[in-house]
Amino acid sequence: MRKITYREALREALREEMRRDGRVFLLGEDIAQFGGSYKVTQGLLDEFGPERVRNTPISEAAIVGAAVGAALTGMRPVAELMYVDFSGIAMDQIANQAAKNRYMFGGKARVPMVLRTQGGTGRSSGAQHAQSLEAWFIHIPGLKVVMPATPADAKGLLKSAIRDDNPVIFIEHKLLYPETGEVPEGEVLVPLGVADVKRSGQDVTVVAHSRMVLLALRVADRLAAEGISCEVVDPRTLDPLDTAAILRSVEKTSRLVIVQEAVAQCSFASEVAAVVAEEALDCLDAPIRRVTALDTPMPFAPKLEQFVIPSEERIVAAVRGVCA
Amino acid sequence: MRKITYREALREALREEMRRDGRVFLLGEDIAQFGGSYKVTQGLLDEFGPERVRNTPISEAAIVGAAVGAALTGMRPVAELMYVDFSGIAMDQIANQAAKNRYMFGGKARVPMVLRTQGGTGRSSGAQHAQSLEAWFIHIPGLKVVMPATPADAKGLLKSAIRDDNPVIFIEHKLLYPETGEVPEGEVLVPLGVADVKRSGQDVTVVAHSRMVLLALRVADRLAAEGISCEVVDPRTLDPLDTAAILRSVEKTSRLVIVQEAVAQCSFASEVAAVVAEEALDCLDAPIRRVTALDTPMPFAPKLEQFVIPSEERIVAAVRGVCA
Amino acid sequence: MIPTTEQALKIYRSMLRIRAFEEKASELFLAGRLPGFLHTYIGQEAVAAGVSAHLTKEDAITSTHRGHGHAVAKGARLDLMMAELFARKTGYCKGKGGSMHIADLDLGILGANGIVGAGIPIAAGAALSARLQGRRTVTVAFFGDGASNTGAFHEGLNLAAVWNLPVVFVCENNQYAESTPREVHQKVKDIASRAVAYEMPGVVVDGMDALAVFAAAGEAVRRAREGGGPTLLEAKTYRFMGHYVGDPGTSYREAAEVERWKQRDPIRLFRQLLLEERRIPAATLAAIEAEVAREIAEAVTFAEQSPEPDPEDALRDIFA
Amino acid sequence: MIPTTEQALKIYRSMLRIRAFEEKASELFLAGRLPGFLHTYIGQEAVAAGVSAHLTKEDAITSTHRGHGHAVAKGARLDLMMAELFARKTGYCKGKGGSMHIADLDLGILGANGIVGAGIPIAAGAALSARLQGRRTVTVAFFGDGASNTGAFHEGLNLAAVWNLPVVFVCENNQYAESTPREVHQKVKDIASRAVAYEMPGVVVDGMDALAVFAAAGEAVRRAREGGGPTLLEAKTYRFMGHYVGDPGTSYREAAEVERWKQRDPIRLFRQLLLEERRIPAATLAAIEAEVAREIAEAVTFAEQSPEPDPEDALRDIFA
Ligand SMILES: Cc1ncc(C[n+]2csc(CCOP(=O)(O)OP(=O)(O)O)c2C)c(N)n1
Ligand SMILES: Cc1ncc(C[n+]2csc(CCOP(=O)(O)OP(=O)(O)O)c2C)c(N)n1
Ligand SMILES: [Mg+2]
Ligand SMILES: [Mg+2]
Repeated sequence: MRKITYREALREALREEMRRDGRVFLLGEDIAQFGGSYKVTQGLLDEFGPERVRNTPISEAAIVGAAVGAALTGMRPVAELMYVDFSGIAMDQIANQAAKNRYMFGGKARVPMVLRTQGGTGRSSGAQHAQSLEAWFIHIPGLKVVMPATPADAKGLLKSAIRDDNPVIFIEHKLLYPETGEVPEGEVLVPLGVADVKRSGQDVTVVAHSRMVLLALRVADRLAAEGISCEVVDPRTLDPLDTAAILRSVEKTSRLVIVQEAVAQCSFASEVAAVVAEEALDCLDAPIRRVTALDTPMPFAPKLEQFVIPSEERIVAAVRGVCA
Repeated sequence: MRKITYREALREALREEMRRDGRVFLLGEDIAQFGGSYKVTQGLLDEFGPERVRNTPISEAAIVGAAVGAALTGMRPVAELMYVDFSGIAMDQIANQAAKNRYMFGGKARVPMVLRTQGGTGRSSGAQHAQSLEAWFIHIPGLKVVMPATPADAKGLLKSAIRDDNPVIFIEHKLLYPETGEVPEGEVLVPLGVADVKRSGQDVTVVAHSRMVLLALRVADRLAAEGISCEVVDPRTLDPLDTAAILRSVEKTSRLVIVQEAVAQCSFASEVAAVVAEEALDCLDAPIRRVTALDTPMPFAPKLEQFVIPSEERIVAAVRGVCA
Repeated sequence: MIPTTEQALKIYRSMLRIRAFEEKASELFLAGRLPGFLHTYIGQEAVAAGVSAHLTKEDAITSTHRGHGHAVAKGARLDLMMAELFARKTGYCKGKGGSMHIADLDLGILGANGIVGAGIPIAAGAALSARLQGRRTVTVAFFGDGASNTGAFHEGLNLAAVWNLPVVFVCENNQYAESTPREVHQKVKDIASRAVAYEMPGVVVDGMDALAVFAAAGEAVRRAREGGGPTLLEAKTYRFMGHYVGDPGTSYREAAEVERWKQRDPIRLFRQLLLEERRIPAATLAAIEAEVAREIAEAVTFAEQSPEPDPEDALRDIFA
Repeated sequence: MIPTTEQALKIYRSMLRIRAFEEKASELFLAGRLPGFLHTYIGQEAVAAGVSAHLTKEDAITSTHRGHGHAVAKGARLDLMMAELFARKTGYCKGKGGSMHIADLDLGILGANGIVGAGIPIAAGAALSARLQGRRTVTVAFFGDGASNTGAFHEGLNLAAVWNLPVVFVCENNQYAESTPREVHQKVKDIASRAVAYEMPGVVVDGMDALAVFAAAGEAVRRAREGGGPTLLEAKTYRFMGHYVGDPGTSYREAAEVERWKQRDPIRLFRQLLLEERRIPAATLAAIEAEVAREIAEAVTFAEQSPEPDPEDALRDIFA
């Protein structure tokens, strides 16, 4: 199968959905002729024109608010927030409006919008441009949260997100854009809410998402040589979470390591740990381990950044630890 | 000892700290002559005048931003956000500025500010006025998060928060304001980061904070009659968390129920469960149980609201469940 | 622009329906029969009624915490509104929303809103939506003087301006944001002057005069509908009651000031005008008044007789 | 207001230090020697230099992602700045901040900021702080044209206005927000006209002319210092380079436009003025130029020879 980049896969999903459905349009900062900070939307202005590929002022609250208003009235906006770190500015529109309108209005509204953004470390972007804030969104009922790790998932999940009738927060990873992978042409839908076992194994379940899947897979390779067989489960959609898939894996392996780029406290890793401690405690042969960013704002220096985020070494140590 | 309300205790803390330290001042919506939506600041304008008790426009981002600027330059602002639900508007200033300035600036800045706000259900305030959003703040390194359950803690923790050299998010509960309790006069400081065993017991640890402490204590009373002895641990400060106190209790009781008014996903309860599943899994004789709000926006109808938030019955059932 | 007799009577009825709804709701609230809290629109009726006289069912509005008047004027059913205040299953939001979240998507009522200012960018989005769909509809965002200090106001108006959207921003300047007088929360004399920041027409109108509101709103709605872009329309008005039912509204307002504004009760003024200048027979007005009174009574009966939601209903309507 | 010779030379030196620092940083970045990303101030030097000529060490500033120029003009040390860009332990932020977070609290530099607009309310708070402490200091908030569309701008200016705070809001209108031309992101011709919304003086100045900036800023700073409240000062300027180092800045700007602005290089213009109108000997300027060149070279050497932070340093400086 052809290989394309994560960036191209995302662009292909946008293009296909915009061709398929005239209600889909894009808005965000510098997404038109500039193609977006990470060039995902490059070329779409040419094909779809300025009414459907809209550059906005630097007004994150209005970007999301306008998407809410458009979604409530028959359109299917895909808004881009340049960095997930800027969601603090738009958080009211995300959490109090997009997420809650349907419920507050007694089920009579639909808010079919996607908020595309990107997060994560690896480019020395500093404390305000390298966060992993998925926990904020997962914590709010009414939002779906998607974080693809591979080009194929990027395409298939973005298409599903655009077709979903609810607000979906779609978080890409800044280091994944140039990564390549096999992606089917045309209609490939990856359903929301379904985890993917990226590698199956017997001894330990490693739950990882976004770029951490790549690290987890490399660690699994390394540890296979030592005779430790890792099962790497990528939830892909963090909310609604495919807890059944995680529990199934833990029931098989009896050991759980959760890897994420976000800090630990009140995070997705905490949630997975809690679910397993509630639902499958008896299956566990070892304490659960979370491998997360250390509890600091993200430092600028590459050396410090690398120290703070999970490394293959820290994952290896955690897996060995629970398998000891 | 004299009994005063939670509201009076908070006001007393503000008054004492403002008398003690001329750098302490208040800003927020309708906090001056109106005394604040929940009347905590009533009377302070008369004593301290309009320069130190400042009514603001409806500009939550500017309220917090101004507090950051004042804190960076030698003052000790106490800003009020009328409802924690409005923090979405100010989240950039809270999470990207207040929390990170010191770190980003290499440790050379201090941001001694308190953000007082209130949350929680019980008054049919609806989805945008009854949230429990502590997890958002706990997730951000650089913030301290305090949620007092009793008048004495309210006074002692608010005084400590004001004296702390870091940004402290201080979340009161709208139903606790009229609750009374014994509060020492004058200088009582409750240190940040220290949990309080509100009732000691043998069979099960119940971790609860804010208003849920009251429910947990009532449940403990009820279950004592059945021969189940609950230890109620109130962390009081949710970040930094006194994990040692929780682990100590779980080591004693071997059972853990966590009660909170917030929804479950990526919440404080998830965090406590994760810490225990990492650090004390071997001590556990039963699965961990979280008793939280159901996974919905908060409904308006009193009957629905009561159904969604933890009830004494649900706590009783969870405790019985882990003790069975 | 001058209303036809039909329009004038519609405005009158609309104002009466608002006033009567609010008075009944306040009475019920004070009697402890409604949960949550209520912000009444009493005193401001001419604004919602005068503006909405130009809107069709297909046009949209966004509203506020003080939203009953906007919904009523846009054609909302009083029984479904009342049932919502009673937290009944038959209410507009099935009892899940309450006073601050009344919406009727079929009537273009995109929701009251508990967050001050939040409706403003949403209105811009709805206006964009209409244009992208080739509909000639207009969106109106109602909000208060206090809301004009929010970031959402600035971002929303700027976006609407650069995209030349068919939206009318109606600022109901009732002189206070909760307890805070306007001169404490903003320096500008006329909020309409803020339109300069967006190169948008800014218009001030007497919000106690339904005719004046009708005329100014007509112009703004026409401009929007014809592709002329957004307008900021400031209506000078006053809330006769406290910020919420239960707030006497006296600790921060002088009794004389309240009295002065009450002298210009928009309903009394308009009634007088209908009788004296438009020569509408008193009996015609009395008939409308009686109809409205009956509608309110029926709404209350409907609400009272409606079932409460079942607890499990709380778990529905989160996702489509 | 006209600068004394001493002031004029200070402004000249300040502009040179900024330009030289940025050119060296760009070169190092393109050579792959600096991590992260950089936004250079080249072309806008007259603004920071002209404004800061009125500020004492006790006055404060808030800055932006494009913050090197503001810091340099406020007196920051180039060696500590360069070491920070190199992510060294000796840098202003111990390598934890980087280009976008340079701060020197002792010099009143309250921080560059990665969030567009966020410094504006912080500046209002610092100005309030000074007043509450009885200090006669002024705070300057620097920000771009793009930032003037953020909610933080509106809320911050309104707050400063109602509290009559000693702050000067300096909008550096360099005609683009990233790739987006001004007419796409706002309709208003002069951003200074937005001051109307706050009843604050709004002033437009030629940002390529250091003398003009000096004069206008002098007035605004004086007003703030004397209790006359805030000013919105818009400087029309241009960034000669791309949005960040690596962006050629050509996909969204015409070469002719860039060229036209470069004709008005603020440093060349000011140098000419110093030589021709102020009759400063060329040798004096050459001496300054040599000093600046030496300072830059030393800064690079300092940075290069400085140690990297230890990994565990990442865990420090979170809480006081
Ligand atoms: C963002 C936000 N901040 C604060 C509040 C609390 N609050 C509710 S209404 C109100 C005053 C609103 O004033 P205005 O916009 O003038 O409307 P009015 O109540 O006068 O109709 C305030 C402060 C809120 N609901 N949302
Ligand atoms: C809140 C926010 N939104 C978006 C960005 C991304 N961004 C960084 S600089 C920039 C353009 C800023 O334009 P302007 O304010 O005119 O400053 P200039 O870069 O021209 O100096 C953008 C969109 C950001 N850093 N913060
Ligand atoms: Mg008002
Ligand atoms: Mg610019």
